Amino acid sequence: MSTASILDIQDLSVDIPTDSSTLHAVRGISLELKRGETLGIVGESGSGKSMTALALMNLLPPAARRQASCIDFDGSDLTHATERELASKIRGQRIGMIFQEPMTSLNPVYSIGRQLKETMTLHRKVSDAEAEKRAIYLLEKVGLPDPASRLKQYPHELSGGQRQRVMIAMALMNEPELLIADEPTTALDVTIQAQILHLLRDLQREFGMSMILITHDLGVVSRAADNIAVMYAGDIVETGKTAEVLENPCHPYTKGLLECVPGYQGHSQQRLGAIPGIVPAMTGEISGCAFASRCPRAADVCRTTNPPTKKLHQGRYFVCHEPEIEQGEGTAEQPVGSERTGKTDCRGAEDILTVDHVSCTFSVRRGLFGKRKPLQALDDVSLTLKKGEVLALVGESGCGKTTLTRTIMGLQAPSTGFVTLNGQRIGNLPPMERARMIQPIFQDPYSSLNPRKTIGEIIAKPLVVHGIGSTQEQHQQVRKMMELVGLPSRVFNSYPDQLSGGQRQRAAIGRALILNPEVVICDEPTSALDVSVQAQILNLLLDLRDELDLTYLFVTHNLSVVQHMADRVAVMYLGEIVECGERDQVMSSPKHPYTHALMDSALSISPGESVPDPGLSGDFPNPMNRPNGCPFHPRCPIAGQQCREQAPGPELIDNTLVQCWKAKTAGSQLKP
Amino acid sequence: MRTRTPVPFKNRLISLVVAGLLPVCANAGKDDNTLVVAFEKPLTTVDRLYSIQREGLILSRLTDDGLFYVNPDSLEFEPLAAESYEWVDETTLDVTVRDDVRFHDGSKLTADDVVYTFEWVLDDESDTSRGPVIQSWLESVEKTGPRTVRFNLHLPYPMALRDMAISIPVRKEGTYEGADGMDNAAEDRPLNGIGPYRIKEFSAGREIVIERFEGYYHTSPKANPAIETMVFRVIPDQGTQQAELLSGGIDMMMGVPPDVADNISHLPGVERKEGNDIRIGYITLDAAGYSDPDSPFTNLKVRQAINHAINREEITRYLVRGSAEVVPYACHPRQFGCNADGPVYPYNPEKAKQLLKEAGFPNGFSFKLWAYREKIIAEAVVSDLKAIGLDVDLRFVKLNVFAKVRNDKDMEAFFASYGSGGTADASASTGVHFAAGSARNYTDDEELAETVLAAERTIDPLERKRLYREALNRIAEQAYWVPMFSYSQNYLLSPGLEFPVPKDGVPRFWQASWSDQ
Amino acid sequence: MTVRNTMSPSELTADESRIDSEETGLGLSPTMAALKRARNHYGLKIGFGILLVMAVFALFAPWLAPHDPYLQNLPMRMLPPVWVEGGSWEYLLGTDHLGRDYLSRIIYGARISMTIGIGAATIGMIIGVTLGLIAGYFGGWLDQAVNFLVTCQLAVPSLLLIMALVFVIGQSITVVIFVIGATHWVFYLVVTRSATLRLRELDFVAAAQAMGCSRFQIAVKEVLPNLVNQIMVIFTLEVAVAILNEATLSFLGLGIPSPIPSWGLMIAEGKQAMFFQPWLVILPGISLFILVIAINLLGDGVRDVTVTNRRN
Amino acid sequence: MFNYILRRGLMALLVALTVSFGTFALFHFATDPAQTIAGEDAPQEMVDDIREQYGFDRPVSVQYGDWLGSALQGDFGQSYFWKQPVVELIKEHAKVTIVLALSALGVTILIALPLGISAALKPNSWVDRFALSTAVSAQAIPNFWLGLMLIILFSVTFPIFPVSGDATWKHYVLPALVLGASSVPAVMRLTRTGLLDVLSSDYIRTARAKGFVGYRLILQQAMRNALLPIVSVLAVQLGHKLGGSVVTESVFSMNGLGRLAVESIFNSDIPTVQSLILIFVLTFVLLTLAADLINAWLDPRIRMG
Repeated sequence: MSTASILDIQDLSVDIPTDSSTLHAVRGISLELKRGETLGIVGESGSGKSMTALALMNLLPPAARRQASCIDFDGSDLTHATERELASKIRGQRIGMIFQEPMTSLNPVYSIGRQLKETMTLHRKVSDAEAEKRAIYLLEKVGLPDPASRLKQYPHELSGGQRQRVMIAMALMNEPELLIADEPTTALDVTIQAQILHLLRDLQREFGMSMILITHDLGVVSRAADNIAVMYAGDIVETGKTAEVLENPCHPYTKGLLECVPGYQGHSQQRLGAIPGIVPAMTGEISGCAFASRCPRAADVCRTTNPPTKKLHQGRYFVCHEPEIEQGEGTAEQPVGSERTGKTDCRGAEDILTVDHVSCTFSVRRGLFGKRKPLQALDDVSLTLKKGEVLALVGESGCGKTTLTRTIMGLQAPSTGFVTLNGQRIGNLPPMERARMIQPIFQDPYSSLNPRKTIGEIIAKPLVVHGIGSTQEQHQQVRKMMELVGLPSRVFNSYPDQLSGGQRQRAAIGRALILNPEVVICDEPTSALDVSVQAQILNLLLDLRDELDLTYLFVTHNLSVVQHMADRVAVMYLGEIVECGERDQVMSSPKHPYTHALMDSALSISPGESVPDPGLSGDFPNPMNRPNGCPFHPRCPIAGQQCREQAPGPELIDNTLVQCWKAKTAGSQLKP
Repeated sequence: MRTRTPVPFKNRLISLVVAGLLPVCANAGKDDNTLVVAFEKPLTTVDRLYSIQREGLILSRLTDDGLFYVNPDSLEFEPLAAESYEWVDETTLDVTVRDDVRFHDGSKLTADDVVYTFEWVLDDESDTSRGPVIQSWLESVEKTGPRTVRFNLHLPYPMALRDMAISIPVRKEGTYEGADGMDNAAEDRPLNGIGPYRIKEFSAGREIVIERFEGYYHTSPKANPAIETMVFRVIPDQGTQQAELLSGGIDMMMGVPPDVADNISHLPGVERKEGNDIRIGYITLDAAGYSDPDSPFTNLKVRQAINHAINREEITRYLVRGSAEVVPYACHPRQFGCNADGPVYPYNPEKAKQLLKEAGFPNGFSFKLWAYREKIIAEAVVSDLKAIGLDVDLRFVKLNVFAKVRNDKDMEAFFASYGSGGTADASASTGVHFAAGSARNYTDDEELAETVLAAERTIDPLERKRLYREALNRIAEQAYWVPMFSYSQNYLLSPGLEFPVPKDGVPRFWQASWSDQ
Repeated sequence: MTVRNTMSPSELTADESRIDSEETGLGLSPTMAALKRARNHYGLKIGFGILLVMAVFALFAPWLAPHDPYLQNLPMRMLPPVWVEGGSWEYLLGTDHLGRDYLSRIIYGARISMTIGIGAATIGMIIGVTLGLIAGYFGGWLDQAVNFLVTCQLAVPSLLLIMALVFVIGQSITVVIFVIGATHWVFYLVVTRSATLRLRELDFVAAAQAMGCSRFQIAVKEVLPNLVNQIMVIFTLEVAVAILNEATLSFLGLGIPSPIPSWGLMIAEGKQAMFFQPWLVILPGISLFILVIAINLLGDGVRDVTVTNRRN
Repeated sequence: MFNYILRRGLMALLVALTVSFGTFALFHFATDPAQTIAGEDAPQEMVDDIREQYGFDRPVSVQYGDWLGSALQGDFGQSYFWKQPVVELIKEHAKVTIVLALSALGVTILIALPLGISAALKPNSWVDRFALSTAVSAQAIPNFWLGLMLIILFSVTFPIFPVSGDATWKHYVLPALVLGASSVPAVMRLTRTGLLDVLSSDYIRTARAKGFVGYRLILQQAMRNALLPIVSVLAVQLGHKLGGSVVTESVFSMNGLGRLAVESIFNSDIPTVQSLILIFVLTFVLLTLAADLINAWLDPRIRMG
């Protein structure tokens, strides 16, 4: 126990009783955090990382039970502190906390100022004016312009990024010694994520705080944490210095996880590694290694005996039996011929889908007393999709991606312009005919399947609607499709609730493909999934494309996925396509300053590198009030007079379509 | 769940009443010589000219005097504000007005006031409630001297004194000036009557307070009433009235259902009185086939069967009770002219069934029986009719719906009652129900209508009696009606309250007094 | 595009059952899971038990009632129940003002209450769910029109409206059922509409659109099945409301026509004598109370076991 | 905001007109107000005369137009049955109903809010169970029956309160209890679930992480949010009480608007019925409007959109 440690947790467990049994959310973990350092806790959903953070300050849900032999915070043991002691001495004062959802974590009915100030006045005898001074100072620190007037604003008037900045300022009001950030950037767009992480890092240094950063994103943790603890099924399976753990993982889970991340191995064309199966239920008695059921190396001993903690050196541990690696058996889904088979050259291929100068305007009423206002979701968008290619559509939330996909599928009539599919206007196509050509896969596998229908019914539904085949034939076809997408046939009569997220997404894919469409619109198909499952689905999608000769429009915000999947990339900003071209061209030498910033913000796993500052000022603007001129100019680091006054038109540079007045010169200006 | 102990409950109730714990708003009582009476229905105006409610009648007998009044003992029509009267011929009536009568404002009653009152009623614009009735017989009224007035009639009308006694209180000349038609502005002014009491407070739907009028003429038969102040509280709910009576909130309940009267009269602190009522209950059958030309009721045998099927004796004995009697003919036995010797139909379900079979309905038929009051009795009737194989659908509705359907001649049969406006004369019952063009007349029997009309326009008592007998016998032979029973009135009083039970069911509170035990 | 990684406890437990099922092969279908939860729900079991008994009484009233509930026996009127002085074993709960057996009338009363409750709730459901689906799914001026109807319905005191309608149309069981039903659809509508609005935005509806389903098909085949649980819960609660409404109406004299035995009507008839023969008021009142409480327990229970993933 | 209020006002007017025309027609075709005006035993001539005099024999549209015309000029006419200006009549009866409704609302708030809040603070505790069973029972007790039982208990067995009437404050105790009890279940449940929802929200977790605890957490952080749905439901409940205390008023024989409405219906007193409908609709719409405005004041999201 080093004297320099600010936090020392020994044997922390969190149990949550449920109707039938008890869920072991956290199972006897031990952690140590040194003063001034950042500890990254990383793990997939349900691994218990957030529970760990909440358990520290006893903010767990009422039903949950916490147990620990010691939670030593700066010399005092929090294990037996009462709620009142914690509230008056620790919470908000010595330990600050930032949560994942900035949209819901601020009280909507009170002003920012009040919420900031009360944090301070609650704990210290300070005047309102002093608290206000501190609040303004901090708001400025976290990069909110015009902080004094912000104090009067309410949370709903701020964007997500701004709210997270307010949350950070709020956590810092009393100069805490420890900051716990629970997925602080998960809900934010990539450019904002980079800004926030950058800010956190700066503030931590400036105030000399210690920090616990909880995340599922290995990229984030690789940049921002000094130490890393990998959690799996309520237990820390591996811990150590960030660089050591990521570069030389010892636990098979850590290894598997890293292989799942697109781009980690550097070879974008390879199939991703994937961890088979899913996290086991953490209920009842658990014996043996929790990872055994998914571990490629698991031996009998793993299933029966709790694995030992092995220490490599001070601060570097992992928990594993380390059975002998059997020859020839890699990760279960380790590809045999790992090269992607048909990287099609689409240049000569025919255009299967064209989007021609499409604009879309909605009218939206805001608030009870508000007037209707127009919202321009799409502004003169043109795109082509060539047969057999994967076109990635990249952009941040609110940029109009979803409107565009709905328009392309004919579910939304454009205000002007038109979409042509196989030479026919989509608006004129009968819905049935359209459905046979183009099908969607949605982001959220929980909402895309009707919870009242069985998987068999769901996949068969398109056949039923189109009256294809007898019931018998339909069943046969569904079973074939289930096999194709890797669903066990026993789930035929199950309901979506009984399936895991990955399985549901497989069912959604099966439903989309059963009509044998030519074009599939994938709308963030993996963003709701854990990284290990994401890898499975991405692999499946690529396999299916080759097998069924599909064309994908792949909407995503995840650049590593783009890198892995796409042939071409289109970048959207505020309802416009600002850049569109070959993947390598766009990703390695972006022409538009926005694309450039996006690429900068993408956090690949590179320990040692710090979080880049994307150099964008401000937040993603509200689509309700689009700026004049180039919509990007308020955030653009190189914007000039012309950009402010006149909207740029599309321009072809090096086979890439760009909408920027400074595209030709941007490259040199943006790379200092 | 206190169902277990109703007897102790009753005891507790009694003991509490006795212990005198109940009085919560004991403004009532003999100490301040006040009488509080419950009204079941709200009175909408205290001006008798604009109201025909029973409550209005009761009140106007206190606040208003007419030229004539109904003698409480003989039920005959005798002079009141009139000193004397004389039939000059069959259509001319001379009335002399007393000279010692004063209005509540102190002014003297003159012949001008009488003329004004009747001319106001005769005026089409005045829209008094009894206007049309009076207009039907009264041609004009003229002042023949400072205290004499002459009434000129269209036709011989034996009921003229009745109408004057019951419906027309005397008003001060000019009372309605400045008021036009329906907006009878008199409502906003204090009622200026000549009765033994005057209105002190009137809040519609809530209560009416009257106090003794000290300027009342001593020669009146109604002179020197004992009670000083009377309060009429509107309490539509019978249960509430009971509770108020028990707790001393009121001193008197009228029209108490017999079951309630039975129960409450067992308690100390309550006295029960029973009295007659001139009201009769009856069932009208659609003999004319108005509702449906093929209605079974057009068949005499069916009507007779119904008459035989209803156990009037039992209904009267167990449900109406008190001094109620089975009524054999279409009038109240106490009414003038109510003598007949036509057929009567004793309770005989077997015969009823037999008659039904003969009429061609061996399996009965179904019909709707309409009613708007005394649901219990209507139910009992339905039950009796079901027993002879008829399928009866009881339509128990409010008066306005009832009237609509009845006036549209859409009823096959209805159970109703008629109070004859307190008039002890067959013209008020038989006459009203079987006159040509009456909405209540479901016979289409022109000869009968003519007989009834003739009786109404004859002054000679013997001739009238003969005509009514003829009509009543015809009704009985044809079984147009099922005459049911006469009513009995139950009164519940606070002990110590002296109150002579009225013979016609209309209380005369000027006769009430607190005994000094 | 957000990812939720921290899970609230309820989500955790929901997730847990899923994971559970995964391991044991296949877990419980939603229906089975609800049934399993129902077995541990006391309120539901009690409510269901009472209701079952009452339903048996209602269904087999002709065999269970000791007397004809309409049989009038004037000389035997107003007998007290057997445990009160003057009561007889012949008439366990005494007789009413026409000498009819009170027990038999109470038993038959269950029939009336249940018929009206179920009938009226069904009519309300048909109106409310249809309008709710239309308003929620199609929106636009249809939604506005429905909204107008709702405002009309809410702004006018419903009991007065029912009374006025029954008053002018005339009293009969059918009229009462229809009028109560026709004035109790707002709850269905509001829930259906908001659920539909929510569901309409879900991806499975978009998926159905994308596969070429018509709007009608989507509303009926995709959206409606998801509302079944909620509608069922409202239905039970509305049955209780309708029963109380009928009783109130009958009490005020505008409900079930005499001589049909309705509990509300019996209370009204007994009210006259309630200080002296209190059982005339208390007995039907308690029957009403027990029936309604049983239905409410059932309704609450059904909601607890079917509507998952919701706090409490 | 002005537009919003205008919109709501127009809606209210439209609703009132629709409903009032419906009633008008219904009464016209099904009842004979003339008989009621004349009385049970009234002779034929009188009834006919009245029918003509009041114009009941004219077509329904003409009669309605007539009424509407004068109503628009602020003249709500003369009650047929009470023979009094309707405005006076309503003024007279409104007092009872307003006092009754407000005190009933007070009863509701006094019972439902504390119960709901303590239940939400300790879910599954005995308080919670007690609150829930109260709600379930209160929901199942017929209103009129509760009134009768209270009369038996508190006016007869233990004569503490008067049986009926509306003269003194004592007269209002039992009716307010009965009327208030009827909305306890709804308000209590809403308070409980609303507060539970708020308490399990992310921003309350934030507040706890900031060091809020105990009553400060509830009062300074959670209450305002939890109040939003409660305000709406209370407005609706008050609206219904103001328009629909029919049962309570008739059980306790109180001279309020509910009784007036019932009597007017029973007597086909169309001017009164119509005016009452107008008042009920306007009251309801005004109350919900007020609730919306209060909520807008409480919640900036509603205020500013």
